Amino acid sequence: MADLKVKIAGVPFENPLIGASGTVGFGHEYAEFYPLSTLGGISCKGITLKERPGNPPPRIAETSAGMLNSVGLQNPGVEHFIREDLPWLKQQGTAVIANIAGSTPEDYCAMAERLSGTDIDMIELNISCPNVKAGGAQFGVTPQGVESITAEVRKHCTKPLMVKLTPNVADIAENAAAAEAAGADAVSLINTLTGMRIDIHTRRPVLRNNTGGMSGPAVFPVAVRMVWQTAQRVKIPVVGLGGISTWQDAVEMMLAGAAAFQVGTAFFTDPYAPVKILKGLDEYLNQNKIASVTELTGKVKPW
Amino acid sequence: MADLKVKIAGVPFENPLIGASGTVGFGHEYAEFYPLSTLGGISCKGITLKERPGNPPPRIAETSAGMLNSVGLQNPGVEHFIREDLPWLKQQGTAVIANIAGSTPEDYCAMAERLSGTDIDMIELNISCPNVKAGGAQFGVTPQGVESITAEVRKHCTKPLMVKLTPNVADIAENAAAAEAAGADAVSLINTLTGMRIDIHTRRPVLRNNTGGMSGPAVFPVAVRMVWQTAQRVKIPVVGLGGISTWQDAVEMMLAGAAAFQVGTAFFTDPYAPVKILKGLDEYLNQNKIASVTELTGKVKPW
Amino acid sequence: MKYDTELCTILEKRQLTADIFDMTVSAPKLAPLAKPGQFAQILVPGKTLRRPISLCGIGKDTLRFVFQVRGEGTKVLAELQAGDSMDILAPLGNGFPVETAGADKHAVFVGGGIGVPPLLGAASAFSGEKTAVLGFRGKDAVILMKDFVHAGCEAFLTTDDGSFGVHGLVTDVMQNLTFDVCYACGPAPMLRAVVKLCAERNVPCYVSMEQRMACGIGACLGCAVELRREDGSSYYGHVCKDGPVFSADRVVL
Amino acid sequence: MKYDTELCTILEKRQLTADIFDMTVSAPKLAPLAKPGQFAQILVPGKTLRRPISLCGIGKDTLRFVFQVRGEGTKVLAELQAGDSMDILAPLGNGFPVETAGADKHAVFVGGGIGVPPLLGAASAFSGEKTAVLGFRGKDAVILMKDFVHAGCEAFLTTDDGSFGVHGLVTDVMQNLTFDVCYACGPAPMLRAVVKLCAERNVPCYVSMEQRMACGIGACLGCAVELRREDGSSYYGHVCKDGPVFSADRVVL
Ligand SMILES: Cc1cc2nc3c(=O)[nH]c(=O)nc-3n(C[C@H](O)[C@H](O)[C@H](O)COP(=O)(O)OP(=O)(O)OC[C@H]3O[C@@H](n4cnc5c(N)ncnc54)[C@H](O)[C@@H]3O)c2cc1C
Ligand SMILES: Cc1cc2nc3c(=O)[nH]c(=O)nc-3n(C[C@H](O)[C@H](O)[C@H](O)COP(=O)(O)OP(=O)(O)OC[C@H]3O[C@@H](n4cnc5c(N)ncnc54)[C@H](O)[C@@H]3O)c2cc1C
Ligand SMILES: Cc1cc2nc3c(=O)[nH]c(=O)nc-3n(C[C@H](O)[C@H](O)[C@H](O)COP(=O)(O)O)c2cc1C
Ligand SMILES: Cc1cc2nc3c(=O)[nH]c(=O)nc-3n(C[C@H](O)[C@H](O)[C@H](O)COP(=O)(O)O)c2cc1C
Ligand code: FES
Ligand code: FES
Repeated sequence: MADLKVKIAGVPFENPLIGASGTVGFGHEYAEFYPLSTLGGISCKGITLKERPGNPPPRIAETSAGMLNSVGLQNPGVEHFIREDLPWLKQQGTAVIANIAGSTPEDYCAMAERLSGTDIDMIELNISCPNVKAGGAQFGVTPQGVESITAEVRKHCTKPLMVKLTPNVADIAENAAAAEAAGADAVSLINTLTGMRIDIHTRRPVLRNNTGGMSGPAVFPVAVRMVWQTAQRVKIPVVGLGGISTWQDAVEMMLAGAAAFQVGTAFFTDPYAPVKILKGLDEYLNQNKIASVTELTGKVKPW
Repeated sequence: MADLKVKIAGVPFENPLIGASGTVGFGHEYAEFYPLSTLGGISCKGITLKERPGNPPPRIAETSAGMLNSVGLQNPGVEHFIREDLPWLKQQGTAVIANIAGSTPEDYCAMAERLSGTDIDMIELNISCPNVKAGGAQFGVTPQGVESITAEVRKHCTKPLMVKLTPNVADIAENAAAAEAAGADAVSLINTLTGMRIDIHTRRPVLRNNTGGMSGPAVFPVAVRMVWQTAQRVKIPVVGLGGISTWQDAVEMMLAGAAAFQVGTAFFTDPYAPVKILKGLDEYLNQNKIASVTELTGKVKPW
Repeated sequence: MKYDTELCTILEKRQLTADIFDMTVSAPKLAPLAKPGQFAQILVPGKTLRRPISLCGIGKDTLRFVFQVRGEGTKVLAELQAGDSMDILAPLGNGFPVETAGADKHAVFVGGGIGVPPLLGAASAFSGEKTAVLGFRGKDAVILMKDFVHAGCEAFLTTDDGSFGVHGLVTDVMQNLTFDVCYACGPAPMLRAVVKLCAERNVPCYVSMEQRMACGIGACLGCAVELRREDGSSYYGHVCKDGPVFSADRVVL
Repeated sequence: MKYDTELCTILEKRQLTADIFDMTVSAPKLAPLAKPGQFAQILVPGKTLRRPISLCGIGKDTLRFVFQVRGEGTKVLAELQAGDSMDILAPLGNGFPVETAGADKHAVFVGGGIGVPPLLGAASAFSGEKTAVLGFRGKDAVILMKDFVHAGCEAFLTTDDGSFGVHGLVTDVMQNLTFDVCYACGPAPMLRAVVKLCAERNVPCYVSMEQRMACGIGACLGCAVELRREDGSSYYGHVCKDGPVFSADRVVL
């Protein structure tokens, strides 16, 4: 057995696999399959200050080797989360990350402050949600935007702070550097690539929101590239995600520079994907006589 | 038989299917399968002022529902093209588009001027090639960059001018608007999304160039979204491409706002893909009693 | 465990119409957990998203699915043969509350087209008097009629074009029936008409809904459906977890 | 027409080693166009890129492929059975110039591992005296030896571990042979050693190269290979169009 433990921004994870925000809810549903302690961590569904109804359906569309979603941050609000979900989650033996989203900097700050008073392990600043009109990705596109929101939230946040970045930009590494400069403890990338599908019979966009966020294996090469560019640019840990569905993908992502990785869409295709990924990762490490998974991070040898 | 003819920037195309630059060379190889007049047009491999050797191999990698390439504009130079390829191409009964790339604005202008003196039908300004160090996408990232190179080239170009845009930006519609303002007659999008793959055994990037351009079905939803956004923003025709591999994809792309479309990677999967796409498109139009393919353009009904 | 995945061997495959297939799979792990009206998420090789298909029949250690080829995914599933296996996530959602209406009651099962299969399991499980009203496009689209008779139902059939059974809509038949509870599944216009008829008579009605899904278990919030609270305000519930069967007075059709 | 696509039915499938498969397909349209040393681009269902596989044998209306499972694509191909069909683009590239060396000449065919199959067609077509030197990892990896004998070759076998034939490298055997021309295919280190030996003897040598491909016909410029001009300068040619067989003095190994 290789050592799968990693530490991100001071937070210990039993293994580098984290359930990606929005794909594993608050953990209850996947706990039917295996103990949540199977996962190194879980990033909860994006929460907002107040309850949000989300976007009208349809919210899901399939694409070649991927999917689109336009859930639009449906969630019961931060207080409900702290009251109803967090206590249970904290007993599951997995690191718990709160993914927070807001329409204004004040929202973000209020949530960060409120969550700093709980026993949450980490806060993931979601400034990259493409499915909401106000806020969301608007803070995450320019380095200035990333820097200012991160700096604001940092003042109110005593928990380790990870900033989640959008891939719908020209230079994601620059945005990561801006987050780092403003005090982020880690960055996670990528959120979804904005996409669209149209029903050729009704001539309507398949999603009621017209566009949605693309995830799944299709986006994996883009995510690897962005993680590679970002890991060369910043000193804080990079958590890599986007399209990971096999253990080989996980190894590739870590070699590109990820200190840990998140798995999202793969849960839908196969709820046991995380178990298979961790098993494959462990075997790979053993076969290659690598004692600790941390030795993979950034070990790609570019030409 | 529905009417498949389209006109882009005054240039008549027998049908809206154009072979995408870099995927059909200068037409010779695919002319073995069917007459090139099967295609509405052909966008030739990107040419530069002087011969270019291209990047070292490997230049190709597979991805889920897509591929990466890092060919790096290997080509024999504009004079060779005009002497050896253009005369033959012009006899094939298809519209011929020269895709030009340069390291400096002067290169672009010199080529535009030189080609304006030939019987080429259209010039496609490639300011979006991700696989070359100098030039290429550097001109195509910011609206200012797009506007200034387009305006420069416009002065030297008496042929219809189409500007090909990169998707590796935050707002492609803004770049399209910049091209329009600077005098472009049309825009084509998308070029490839930058991606990366790593061999987990050698720990080397699969491509010798480390990163490459992603194309194929995986990128289709991103292309549809960008074409939709762009078509709402500009008045000049939008030529849509990126991942089209079936007639349904072609219809979807046109509904999103494309006046014509290009097919690239699909040639590799199936050299007869263009024939099948045109047949399906024709049948769809007949079944829906649509007299002309031009009636599809932009007919999506957003929610 | 409420649900799980299982690699299920196809025991029997039959083709019912030009585009509807009937498959029974071995599911010793999942079948004992299942109730009528629940559904499965079936993995299609090469596809990112599983396909939701209702449980049409539940055996001791088998599950039965009846599905129509509607797109790429169901096309691939239809090509599978007896002996092949399918990766199935089941049972999901809440079934028809056939136990709440007692054996002294008369239930009507109203299905339209490919909405018919999920009702069969419910009809089989119901212990009171039962009538089935099944509507189809035409003669060639008729499925499962004998199965409903076999399940103890008096069965009425309607077709849009009159090529078989009653020429007309399911509600034309329902007009002439008396019943205490209604279970319905089918296209939205049919459901709306059925719900209206039941509301007029003040008879409880349960409908099974469809929505595009990702997880199928309530984690992704993808399969939103507009639900009504008692106070008349509405919110987005989820077909996979809160449904697929809803009390008609709670769902916005 | 130089090449085309054809939907080819698999006539025969055999497994040669743990991971090497031997398939003969019906190809009435493509086989008549084919020459030894050329290759095919085989469509793998669900994959964007076709897989390049050499023509190992060319019949009147059949083609034979011998391939190793190396990744996802070849794994899918290996699962196909006799009766299934494959979409094949062929014949591609230039073959071994076996006709240029006349019937009075002695040719040696040197193959390593999965580099052996393309040489078989060339050996069969060569009309002069012929010797095959085939190198493998070990006994369990040996393939096609009888086929080379059947093609009229004197056949020598080497294994890296000595478990079969000569313990050593193909060049150990070549040392003791005299020949007028050499055709080689195999891993880069083997090719380099073979080319060096031939160069020392001033014997013409032809090698078959591999590179990742997209189009397979010379359109995409993906399969670059560094080639040497007469003046010693180098440039990128393309394996699919200029090769896969190159004169050893022209290719940078
Ligand atoms: C709870 C539930 C039970 C169902 N039971 C049955 C059944 O017993 N028999 C049957 O024939 N059909 C049933 N359906 C409909 C069935 O899921 C779709 O016909 C099927 O998903 C279409 O997949 P496709 O790949 O053929 O179509 P595509 O159009 O290629 O699918 C693209 C995407 O859209 C989704 N999708 C398309 N149509 C529907 C739809 N109507 N509902 C939900 N998702 C859809 C697909 O799942 C996939 O993710 C049920 C749907 C739900 C939600
Ligand atoms: C001209 C030519 C002839 C060949 N003849 C044979 C043969 O007769 N028998 C045989 O077993 N193999 C042959 N190969 C090698 C064969 O093409 C690869 O083993 C195969 O493509 C691997 O595909 P995969 O899906 O299993 O591997 P993956 O690693 O999953 O493939 C990923 C991508 O890389 C490409 N790739 C991987 N390895 C190679 C390689 N060595 N050469 C070219 N592309 C590669 C694949 O085609 C695919 O595009 C030949 C290669 C070439 C270029
Ligand atoms: C249905 C769905 C809902 C999502 N919701 C959120 C969210 O609330 N917050 C967030 O930061 N990311 C959200 N994401 C993005 C994922 O966390 C992840 O960044 C993305 O899906 C790429 O990873 P994957 O390809 O492994 O799914 C969501 C993704 C999906 C598919
Ligand atoms: C091998 C290859 C070479 C390419 N070379 C060029 C090029 O020279 N000039 C250019 O503008 N685009 C080039 N492209 C991009 C394509 O023209 C097209 O924009 C992209 O592949 C997306 O379309 P597709 O998914 O249909 O292939 C190339 C693409 C590929 C795959
Ligand atoms: S499909 Fe995920 S919540 Fe219903
Ligand atoms: S594979 Fe396209 S040029 Fe060789």
